[in-house]
Amino acid sequence: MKKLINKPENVEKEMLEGIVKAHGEYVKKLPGFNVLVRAKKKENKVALVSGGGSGHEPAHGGFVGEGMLDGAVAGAVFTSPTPDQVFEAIKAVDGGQGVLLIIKNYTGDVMNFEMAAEMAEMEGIKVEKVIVNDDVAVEGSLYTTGRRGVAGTIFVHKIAGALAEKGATLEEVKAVAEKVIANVRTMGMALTPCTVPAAGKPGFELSEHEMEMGIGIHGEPGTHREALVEADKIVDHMMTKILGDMDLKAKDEVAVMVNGFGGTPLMELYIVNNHVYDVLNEKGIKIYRTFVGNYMTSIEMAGCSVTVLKLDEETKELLDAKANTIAFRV
Amino acid sequence: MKKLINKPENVEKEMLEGIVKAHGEYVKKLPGFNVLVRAKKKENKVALVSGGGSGHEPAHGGFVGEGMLDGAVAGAVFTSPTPDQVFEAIKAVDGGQGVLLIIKNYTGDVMNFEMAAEMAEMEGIKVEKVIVNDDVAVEGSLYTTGRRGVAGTIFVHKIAGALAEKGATLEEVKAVAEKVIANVRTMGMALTPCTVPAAGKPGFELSEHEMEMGIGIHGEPGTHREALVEADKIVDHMMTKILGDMDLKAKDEVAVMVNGFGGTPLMELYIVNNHVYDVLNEKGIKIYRTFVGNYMTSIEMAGCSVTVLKLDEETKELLDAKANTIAFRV
Amino acid sequence: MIDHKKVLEIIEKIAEKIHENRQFLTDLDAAIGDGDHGINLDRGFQAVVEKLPTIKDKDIGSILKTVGMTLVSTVGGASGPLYGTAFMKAGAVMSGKMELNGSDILTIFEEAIKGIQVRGKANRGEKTMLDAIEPAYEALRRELEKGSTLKDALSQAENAAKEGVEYTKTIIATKGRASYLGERSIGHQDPGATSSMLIFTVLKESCEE
Amino acid sequence: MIDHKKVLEIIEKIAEKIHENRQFLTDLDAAIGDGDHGINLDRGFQAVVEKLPTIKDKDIGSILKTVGMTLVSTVGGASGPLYGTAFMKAGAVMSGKMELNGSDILTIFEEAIKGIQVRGKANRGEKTMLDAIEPAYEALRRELEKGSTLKDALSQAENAAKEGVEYTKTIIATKGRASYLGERSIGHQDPGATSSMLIFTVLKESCEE
Ligand SMILES: Nc1ncnc2c1ncn2[C@@H]1O[C@H](COP(=O)(O)OP(=O)(O)O)[C@@H](O)[C@H]1O
Ligand SMILES: Nc1ncnc2c1ncn2[C@@H]1O[C@H](COP(=O)(O)OP(=O)(O)O)[C@@H](O)[C@H]1O
Ligand SMILES: [Mg+2]
Ligand SMILES: [Mg+2]
Ligand SMILES: [Mg+2]
Ligand SMILES: [Mg+2]
Repeated sequence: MKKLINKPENVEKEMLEGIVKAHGEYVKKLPGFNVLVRAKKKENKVALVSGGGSGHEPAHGGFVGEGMLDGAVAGAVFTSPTPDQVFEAIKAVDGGQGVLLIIKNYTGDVMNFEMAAEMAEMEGIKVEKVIVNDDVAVEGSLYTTGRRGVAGTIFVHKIAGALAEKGATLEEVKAVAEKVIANVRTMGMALTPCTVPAAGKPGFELSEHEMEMGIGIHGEPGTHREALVEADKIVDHMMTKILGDMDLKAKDEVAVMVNGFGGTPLMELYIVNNHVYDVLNEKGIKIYRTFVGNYMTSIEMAGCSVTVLKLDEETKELLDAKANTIAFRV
Repeated sequence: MKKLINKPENVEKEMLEGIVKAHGEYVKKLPGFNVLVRAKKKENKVALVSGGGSGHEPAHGGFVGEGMLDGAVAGAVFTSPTPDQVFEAIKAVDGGQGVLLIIKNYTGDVMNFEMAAEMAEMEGIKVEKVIVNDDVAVEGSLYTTGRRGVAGTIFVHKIAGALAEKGATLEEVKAVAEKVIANVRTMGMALTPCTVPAAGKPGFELSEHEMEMGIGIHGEPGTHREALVEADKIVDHMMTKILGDMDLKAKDEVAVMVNGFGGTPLMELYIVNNHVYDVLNEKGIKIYRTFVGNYMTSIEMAGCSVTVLKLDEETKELLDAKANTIAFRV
Repeated sequence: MIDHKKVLEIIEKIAEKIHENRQFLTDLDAAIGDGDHGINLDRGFQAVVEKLPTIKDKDIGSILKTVGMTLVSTVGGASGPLYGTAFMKAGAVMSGKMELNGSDILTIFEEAIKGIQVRGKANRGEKTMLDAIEPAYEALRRELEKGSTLKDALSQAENAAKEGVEYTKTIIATKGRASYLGERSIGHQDPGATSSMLIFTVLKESCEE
Repeated sequence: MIDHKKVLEIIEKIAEKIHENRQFLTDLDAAIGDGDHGINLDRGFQAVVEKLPTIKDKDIGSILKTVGMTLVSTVGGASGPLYGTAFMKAGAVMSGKMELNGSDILTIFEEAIKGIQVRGKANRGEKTMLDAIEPAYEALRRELEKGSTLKDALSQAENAAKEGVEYTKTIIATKGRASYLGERSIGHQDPGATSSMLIFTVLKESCEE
């Protein structure tokens, strides 16, 4: 394990402090908790809380700020935060209009956030939750846990965050978040594994000529392993999976996110985007906005995901609304 | 070599096209040249051109836009662009007020940009140049090539770009660029090498327990190799080198950039920043602004550099001025 | 008979056992999950051990509740709320007790299992900790009803837990993180079932002495 | 006597030689530079080869200038402007010539060296291409002045270039990218000196036939 860290058990704390020391104008840390909230609390609006394990930076602290989240909870690396941490975040950000929890669909995240919601409700705070499950690699089914929540979550933060900022009610904000969830799909792949600091070794091993398809964002193995092929073929495969699960026609408008997992350089992400654009363009689908970068990472994993969000007039306007956070600005 | 690419000889072209397809509202490509210029040319201001080899993304195309560069020239990976490419950029961006070339101090960059300047002058375009040499790892001397230009270059783009945007003259813009160059220092280190696509194998090898100190941004070996130690000790070493070459006293104000080389996750960069802050804080030096992220990369190299820029009232104001580019927004 | 001192001792031994198996559980989780189960549980049980001195004179219900709350607030992930809820629910029905008989032990496991099911919405056969805990509980009840000694009953329970762990190798995960692997999860034993089995091993060992 | 057809042939052979040594030059550059020297020069000389048909009937001055301009606009890096300038300067003084005698060849190298020095501001002993080119030129002049055949003179020039390359192993780089390595550059031969040496090898081989 080669990392720029001190003790593995301190990475979360030192990282959060490093964020606050760099961006004190955006976020502050709740003393004693691994929770980042806006530097200046905005009262009288629906508050948004998201989070999950650490290791996904800039998610989720990087999305706290005007037009996006009000609070982000950071668990240990790849481990859902505990209910008391989430509860603390809820209490800190509630501005009297209720709190929306944006949860990625993992058993741990769902259970911990739900327990926190129960605690908050006992204190009289209005809490709603949405569960993001955009990962088309995993076949959803009534009998399983269902799909994972991955990079599409950021579009939920952005769009629900924009509506909340405008003063909408908790029900309205939840409804638009659900709309985004219904219309967003993601597929990911990895060239290398990643190493959880406390574990000290990679989560899986890949030979020089293999890639892992259908990967999530926790360094876990994907749905299957394939021979590494050229970028355009990989994109074709991912787009087939994504579009096969969406109902898109010519002239429909979409937002695209080409998301790096942390170890893949922008050079490669743009090469991926070059072909993502062509695939959509050839089908007559209109790309309204594109985001390329490291948004929802798996520590230093090399690889990427592609997210497509089908837009309508409402979500277009909310996507364009001002967002001013550490890692996402529109 | 595990990369998300198609043919190695096409990476530069496909990448630039991928950038334009993602961010057409910011940049366009000059047809037939690997040059990105602002989507909307701003006339009647001093124009700024920078560039270098590819592989440093988001540098330099990511810094083209309001308040920063007017054009960025992209050579082959880690290879200075040729004079004709630079010349084309100069012609495209010149708005009648002259063009400032911001060159990183490498023999190749200096020679190619100089030849382009000669070509431009023959066409009657006013051209000035500044050479950035912020890398304290290399001892400067009259008898050698001198120090390299590395991540500090971005502060030159930002501050000179802000002044140019305000309508200053070529001489004034050059003067403030020189002021930044005189006051900025950087030191870098690497945990892993990187692989130039056309070469197909890493530039050097490092064992699991070694790091390369005094690294540049072209995958070349650094000044020396050391046993890997914890992040705080590495930061101590880098800050000693940087501050040893600057004349900083308590109450002085600085800007800080913790720059990732492409393969290092934000988690680690923030852990680095956590200690950079403490080192400066302990000396009573005031941190005016901090930037943490991948700004001047070496493809997928793991490692980072720390840059410190001493500020005065003028440079503070220009650092705060609006910049709206793909990869740098203030 | 198990008194509250013994309960404290057992909890300490569980913490030790988890600590010893930290890497093993983590490796199992790396194969079909995200490689943190041992790390998570170890962090939690170490926190529990630190809390023990503050509750050493308390009743067993309070002890179990404190263990549960500590796990909930330190483990995280899927196993934190599940093990935490299990201990908390068990604690709720043992309120005031300073010692446990066989029937108390059965009640404890009934409540724990119910808690896990309500929180995690899984059933036996989905490749989770329930595939070790439920058969172990059934063996325990069967043996105690037959009149076996607690020692023998716990030994049978441990065996059943071990068989449950073996069984998890043969099935596809449909709950938890391993479910994303589909077919690929076959052939691997479930880390949570394994940690549950280890708890039964500690119970057996503690009653042998 | 070398006519313009021979010049074209030599240029083609240089391109071949560089192509064959692409990896070797790149590896040398990886050790003390950024690992692209072979890639850069190969890209440039392949572009030159593509241009050759368009200038096959031109005078030697035009041929050399075209080679130089093509190198400048395709190689990049440090070696592009340097080799490019060298060919362009040489072309400038051979304008109109359809064949070269010994003294022309000396003039070519004098101009080339001057061009490299003005552009790169380096002197002999700084671990650059000049450490191969200058001694090779001096050997060539010495031999031609002595009355040796062109063939023998080029053979001596190649030897001197080889010695120059060996010499670069013993010194610290103070120009170019290798200068950043300081002491660490000792023990490695300079890639640019090596590519220059290869050009002299081609010259020698072409005049042997
Ligand atoms: N819904 C569920 N019900 C019961 N047990 C579950 C459920 N989901 C997961 N588990 C158990 O949790 C274990 C994983 O725990 P852990 O690795 O700590 O959490 P995470 O999956 O969040 O990383 C699995 O091996 C499984 O036994
Ligand atoms: N100032 C200079 N004068 C002469 N030759 C130089 C100078 N700087 C560099 N070189 C030569 O250029 C070679 C490196 O070329 P190349 O690798 O193509 O360029 P870069 O260093 O830009 O990657 C060096 O080995 C050296 O011989
Ligand atoms: Mg986990
Ligand atoms: Mg180069
Ligand atoms: Mg796990
Ligand atoms: Mg080179």
